[in-house]
This record gives sequence, C-alpha cells and structure tokens, in this order.
Amino acid sequence: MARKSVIPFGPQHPVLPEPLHLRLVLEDERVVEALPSIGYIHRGLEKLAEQKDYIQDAFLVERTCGICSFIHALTYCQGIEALLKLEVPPRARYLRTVWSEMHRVHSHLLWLGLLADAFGFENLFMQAWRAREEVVDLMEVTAGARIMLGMCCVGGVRRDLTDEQLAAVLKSMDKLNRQFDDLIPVILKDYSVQQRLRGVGRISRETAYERGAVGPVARASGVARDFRETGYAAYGELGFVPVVETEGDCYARMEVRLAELYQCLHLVRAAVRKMPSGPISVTPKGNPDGEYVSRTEQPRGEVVYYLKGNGGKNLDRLRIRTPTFANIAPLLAMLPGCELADVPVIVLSIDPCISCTER
Amino acid sequence: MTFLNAIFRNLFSRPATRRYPFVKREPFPGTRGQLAIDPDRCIYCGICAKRCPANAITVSKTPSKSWTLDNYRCVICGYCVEVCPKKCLTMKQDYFSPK
Amino acid sequence: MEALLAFVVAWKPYVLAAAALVVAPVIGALLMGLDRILTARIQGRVGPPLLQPFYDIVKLLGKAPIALNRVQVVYACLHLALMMLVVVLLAMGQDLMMILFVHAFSNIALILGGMSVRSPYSRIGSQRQIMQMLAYEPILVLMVVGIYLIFGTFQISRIPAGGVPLLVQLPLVFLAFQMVISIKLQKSPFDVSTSHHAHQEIVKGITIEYSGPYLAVIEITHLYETCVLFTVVALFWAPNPLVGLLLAALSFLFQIVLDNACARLTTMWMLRYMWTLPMVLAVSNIAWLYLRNGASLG
Amino acid sequence: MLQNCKDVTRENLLTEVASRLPLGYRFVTMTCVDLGDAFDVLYHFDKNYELSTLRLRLPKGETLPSVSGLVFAAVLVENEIKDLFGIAVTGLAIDYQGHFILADGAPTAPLLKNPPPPTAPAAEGAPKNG
Repeated sequence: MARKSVIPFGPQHPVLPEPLHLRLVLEDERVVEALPSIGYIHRGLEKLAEQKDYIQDAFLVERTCGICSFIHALTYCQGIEALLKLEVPPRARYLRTVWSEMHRVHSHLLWLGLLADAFGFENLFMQAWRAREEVVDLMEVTAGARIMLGMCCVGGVRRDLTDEQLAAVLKSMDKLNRQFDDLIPVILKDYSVQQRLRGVGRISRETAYERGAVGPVARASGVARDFRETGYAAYGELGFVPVVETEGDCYARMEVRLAELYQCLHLVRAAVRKMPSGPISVTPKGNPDGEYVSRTEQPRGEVVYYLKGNGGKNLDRLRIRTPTFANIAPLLAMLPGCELADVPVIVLSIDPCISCTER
Repeated sequence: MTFLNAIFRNLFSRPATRRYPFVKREPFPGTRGQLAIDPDRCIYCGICAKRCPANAITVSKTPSKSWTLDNYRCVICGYCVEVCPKKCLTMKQDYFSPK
Repeated sequence: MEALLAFVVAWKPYVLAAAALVVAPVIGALLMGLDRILTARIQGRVGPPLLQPFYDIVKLLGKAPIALNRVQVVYACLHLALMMLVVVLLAMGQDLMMILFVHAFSNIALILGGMSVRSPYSRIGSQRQIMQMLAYEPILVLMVVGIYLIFGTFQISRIPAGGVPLLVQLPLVFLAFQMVISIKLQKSPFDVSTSHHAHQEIVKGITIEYSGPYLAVIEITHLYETCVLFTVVALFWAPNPLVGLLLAALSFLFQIVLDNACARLTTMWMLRYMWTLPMVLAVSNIAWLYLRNGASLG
Repeated sequence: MLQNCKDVTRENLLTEVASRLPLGYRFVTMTCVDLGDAFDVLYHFDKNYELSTLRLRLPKGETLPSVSGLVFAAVLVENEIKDLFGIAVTGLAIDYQGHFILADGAPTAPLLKNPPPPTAPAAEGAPKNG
C-alpha cells in the first residue's frame, strides 16, 4: 500500500524552532523526496551593512544570529583588522577565544536540548538547558549580556576581565564539567537515544565533502576540517586538535558535539590560565580598502565573511555565508529514504539556524 | 536507563526554575540593562546619536535642547556610553520594561 | 431515609455505575495533575498546580466550537460515550471480554475521527494509533484469558472477592500490562500517535484537527481511560484494596520514571518490541496457568 | 588584495570549475558584487584551509551559466544571487523561479546599488510555494 502523500514540514512547525520549510514526499512513512525552501525571515542585513560605518557593522553582524552572535562579530572584526592591517593585542585575542568557546558551549547545549525535544526526550531537553543556563549566566557576568555580548570591536574587545572574574570563569568551568559528567556519558550509552540516532541520516565522507558540509556535520563524516586549526585568535597557542568521527550518522554528529563540549571547557581553561596581560584593544585608524575573505569556525561550522571596502567609512559589500547555508545541501542527501519520525532528528542533526542563513 | 540517577536526584532536590514574576533574580553587577542619561551633564553634542548602530537616539539643539531614546530600537550595546565626551550616559542593570 | 436506603440497595449496580461515571474523571484528572508535578520535579522544574488538567479542560470547554465536519464530532463523542460505557460495565461487574471490546471500539472511534479529515498529520497519527492497538490488544486479550483460566468466568461480579491475589497468579501478564499502560498514557518510549506532553514530527497527530470543546471531549475520555487503567492495576490485588492502591501507585510512579528515562521511539520499534518481550511474558504466564489447571484436573 | 584570485570568463568558467574539483578543492560559496555597470561574481574554493577564488566579470544584462551541474552545493547560492541581484542564471539544478528568498510582492533585486522601483504586488491569494 505505497500511497504517496505530501507533508509540509515547517515553517511554523512546533518541533523546529527555525522557519525552514521542507516539502516532504512520503511513501507511507518513508521520505522519497525533500525540497527545502527558506525566505520567511530575510532581513536584508547585507544591504543594511552597506549603510552603516564599519565600526557600527560590528554590532550589526552580531545580530545575524541569536546563538553564535559573538563569533559573527569576531569574524567580521578579524576581516576588518586584516584590511586595516591592525595588530590586535594578545590579551584581546585570548578574551575573544574565551567568549567564542563560551558561545560554543551554550550553542551545543541548546542544540542538545532541541535534539532531545525532537526525539521526545523531555527530561534530557530540560537537563541540557539547565546546564546551558550556567554558561549563559557566566556570559552575563563577564560581558554584561546573555547572548548579544557586544564585546568584540574592531581592534580588540570592549571589556576586560578582572582576576576575580577569571577565577569565576574557571569555577564555572569546573561546575559545568561536573554537569557534563552527569549528563554526557548517560546520553551516549542510553538505549533509546541510540535507537533513534544510530544509522539515521548517514552520509559518506565523499558526499559530505562534495556537498560542502562544514562543522560537526563534516567532522562526523570523517572530514577533519575545523577552522580553529588555522590558529586564529588564540587557538594556535592552546593546542587545538579537531574532534572527528567517521560514522556520518546522527549519532556521530551528536558524539562530535558532545566531545566538543568538553573540548570547549578545556580551551576556556587553557586560555584563562595563559591569559597575557596588557591592553585589550587598539584604536582603528583609517578606513578599510580592498577585498578580504574572513573565516572562522562557529558552533555550526565554518562561517565566511566577504568584505569589500572602498576607502570610505562604509563598506562596499559585506557578504555572509553562514554554516547552515552550506549544510542544507548535505541535508538533502540525508533525508531521502528515512522515516518520517526521523525527519526532525535529521534536520536538527545539522543544527539548523535559518535566521542567520537568510540574513 | 542510566538516567535514573539524575531522575531521583532531581526528584528530591529543589527545582532549578523559579516562579518568575513572583521571584526575581538580582541582576549581575556588569549587566547592561537599559540606557540612562544625566541630563544636567549632557551638552547635546549628538555624538551618541551619530555613533549609535541602531539609530535609537535623537538629539536636537534647536528649537529646544532634547535627547530622546527609542527603547524599542536600542540594542543595549553600550557604545554610546563609551563615546560620550561628558560621560553623562550610563547603563542601568535592570531591564527596560514596556508599560 | 429508609426508602432511599432501600432504593440504593435495590439499584446498587446502577448507583455504583453512576458514581463511577462522576468519580472516574476526577481521579483521572488528579492523577494527571500529579503526573505533571512529578514529571516537572524530575526534570528540575517547579511545574503546574495540581488542578491544571481541570483548568485546561474548563478552558477548552469555554472555547468556540469549530469542527471540520460533523463526522469528526460524532466520532469524538462516540469515543467518550464508549469509554463511559467501559466504566459503567466495570462498575456493574459485567463481562470482561465485553469491556475489552467496548474499549477497543472506543479507540476505533478515535481513529475513524482522525481519518475523517484530510490533514496528513491526522492520518499518519491515525495509522500509528492502529499500530498501537495492534501492539497492545493481544496483551489485553491474554490478560482476560488468564483471568478466565483462574476463575472460570468472564463475569467480574462472579469473581470471588477473597482468595489468592491476581498478581501472584499473573505476575508476567502484570509486567506486560505495564507496557500497555505506558502506550495508553502516550508516554515515552511509546508516544507515537499523539504527542501528549510535547510536540513531534506529526504535530499533534490524531488530535490535530480537534479544538475547543471537541478536544475537551477527547481529553475527558483520556481521563476516564487513565482511571480505568489504574483501577485494573489495583484489581491485581483485590483481596486487600489498600495493597491494590499501593500497587497502582507504584505502577503510576514507574510510568513517570520510564517516561523521563527514555526517548520516544518509532512505531515499528514499538510493534516489534510489544510482540516479543511482553508477548513472551504474557504467553508463558498463560501456558503455566493452563498446565497447572490441566494437572489439577488430571 | 583577495587571496589566490584568478580571473575567468563566461566561456571558460565551467571548465575552470571542473578542473578544480578533482584537485580536492571544496566549493565554499559564491559572492556577487554590484560594480555599477557590471557584476563581480566570485567563486570561492577551499583546499586545506587555503582559499582560492575565481573572479568572473559579468556585464549587466548577461546571463550567468550555473555551475550547479558540477557542484550541487552551488544551487542554493545561485538561486540567492538570482533573487537578490536579478541576474538570470541558466541551467540551475533546482530553480526556485526567483522565490528562493523573496516572496511575491517583495522588492526585486534588492541588493543592487540602485534597486529598481518596486513593482505592483502580485495577484491576491498567490502564496509562495516551494
């Protein structure tokens, strides 16, 4: 009884916090075709960026995404600093790393909660978000805001951390570590979680590479690509090694992210312990001129900023390619052949962030 | 089924949430809640309005001196506080609440 | 006064049935309220007040009635009416087999209601509900057969009050029955056809096209069903009602803990699971009873 | 200026892209820049964190050949460029007909330096569909 039916999945879908629309063609409960469409929340951010000066744009691009906001600002500022040939003081680079990794922790925990919600594990959802509250509070203590830190500016960072605050960061990291120890081994071993994730939405290493997968999606398929390896900010001095899995299924993507949670704690600790003293910013001089492509690693993968200055205060063109944009093509390779019940899990396994995808 | 540990620990400990409108958490000391101005020290130079990334501030000298903030546009970045030559702008810790 | 007493004695089964019709949903709602508080505490939340299910239903009843078609409404009401009949039959001590079938028909009414609309979510939810019935009905039938083998009758009223508790004679069936309760309460890992606590890939599945008072009808049915299920659990230790209540409370707690220790699994997994472990448990229990009866006859 | 940039023409674009793929280059994204009388269409590739870019100078009014037949991942960004700059892209693997990002009644080609005046919104009751 192979009856074809079309299920509209999204954009206002209770399981998907993001306005992604998927037109799913089903045969009984098996997906035979999936076509994505976006465009529900296009904000024209790239156009708006041309109307603000390059200092203000740092605050604007931070609002591209409500989850990895700091790293957007970081990518942008690194690009402008390259155009202006600014040398950022070491303490600023370390502080940027600390905040970047805090953002990664909160993003991955948020994702873990949403994934748990997608496969109906309400308790895990609550526990993940409870742990996330710890790091969000920590960001409020250190930067004065929970998500939109506004701490990254062209030339450095805007707020210094006192020794007490650094000690508080280390203490929070220990607390988080204990919470992770409670949570993460349990998730990885849980029978029902394995039932829902193992072998679901598998893509091979070749497909992942050809389709341009980035971030944990690529790393779960054995593509060892993590832009932090290039050593931007302070990553080059902290002994960073990317987390790689080879299975390429939803479980592997979860494994990568869960391992990265521990790695983030390690990086924050290392950055705080090695924190150099000195100024936290330099004043930018002149205006950006020329083209530059700035890239960093966000929780969802590599983000690409194309910046073009014309010697004036305003940029000629700012283009943002967010990691989710790159991961939609691999997503289309994962969906056909899966069960309807697996669709939310697979969609969430790429950690979609549609609002930043559309900008 | 190893979730049982967490289940029983939570069952016998206090909940992590609070009954929000009745129980409020104190803001942290460095929190950027909302923008406040000391009008006596303001010289109405308009630098804050010019630098504001969200165009939330309007300053005029004529006909009468005025400084207004559109709280719904403000992104609470605190950039104006930094650039103010007279240091008359400050960040309050409590959030702006729509009336 | 004496006339009233005489009336009550003469019409005892009917009075009992009427009382059960009133009390059952109240007990069901309190159980559900307790469930929500316990679940919240397990998850580290404060949780809603105990009477939240009442408030929900009162609110739903106050909404404007909107239905896609009349058939849908008829099926929702049939779902409730048949479930109330289950309660009546149970209170009057009628035939167990009969109760089982009325219960099944009540659920079929829900499925037909879900099938009567064009929403793909509702249809997939209905298909999954059919799968659920396929998964749990055999266990229920085996349970009834087991009771027949012990007492030689399907008639509840003819079951002797004293004697050895059912739990001692049907321990494995009891375990399998716990899984059935989990399915019926829409708990993880079996929460497939409608999502009772959270949302999922088919939104609200079978009940998506119901709203307002009609959704309230389905919710009330659910309250009745919850009460019936835990009454049956309590009946497993009928000689001492207090022990029976304790048994029901333990079963209730088990359901909540299980819900919070598992992810929701897929329909096919549920079917495979229910037809293996609980089925083997139930069948071996029945086989043991049958052999014992045969031996005592010989 | 831009790291590892190489100019290409409309004619040799597809062969240039095709020759990069076997060398292990991964498609990153495309960028379109409005230069006034022409567009700069940049094809960013990556190999071992090393960016390399193909630059196509496309006069306004000319069509852009799609590379989505070679690199499927390019299909989304080509649709986006089609929507936001009003460039006609030929040979798309999936063509959203100008509705990838923009809905009916949205401004046309909003990312041009001088976007055309908004046209009258499309007929009522024509919702955007996939």
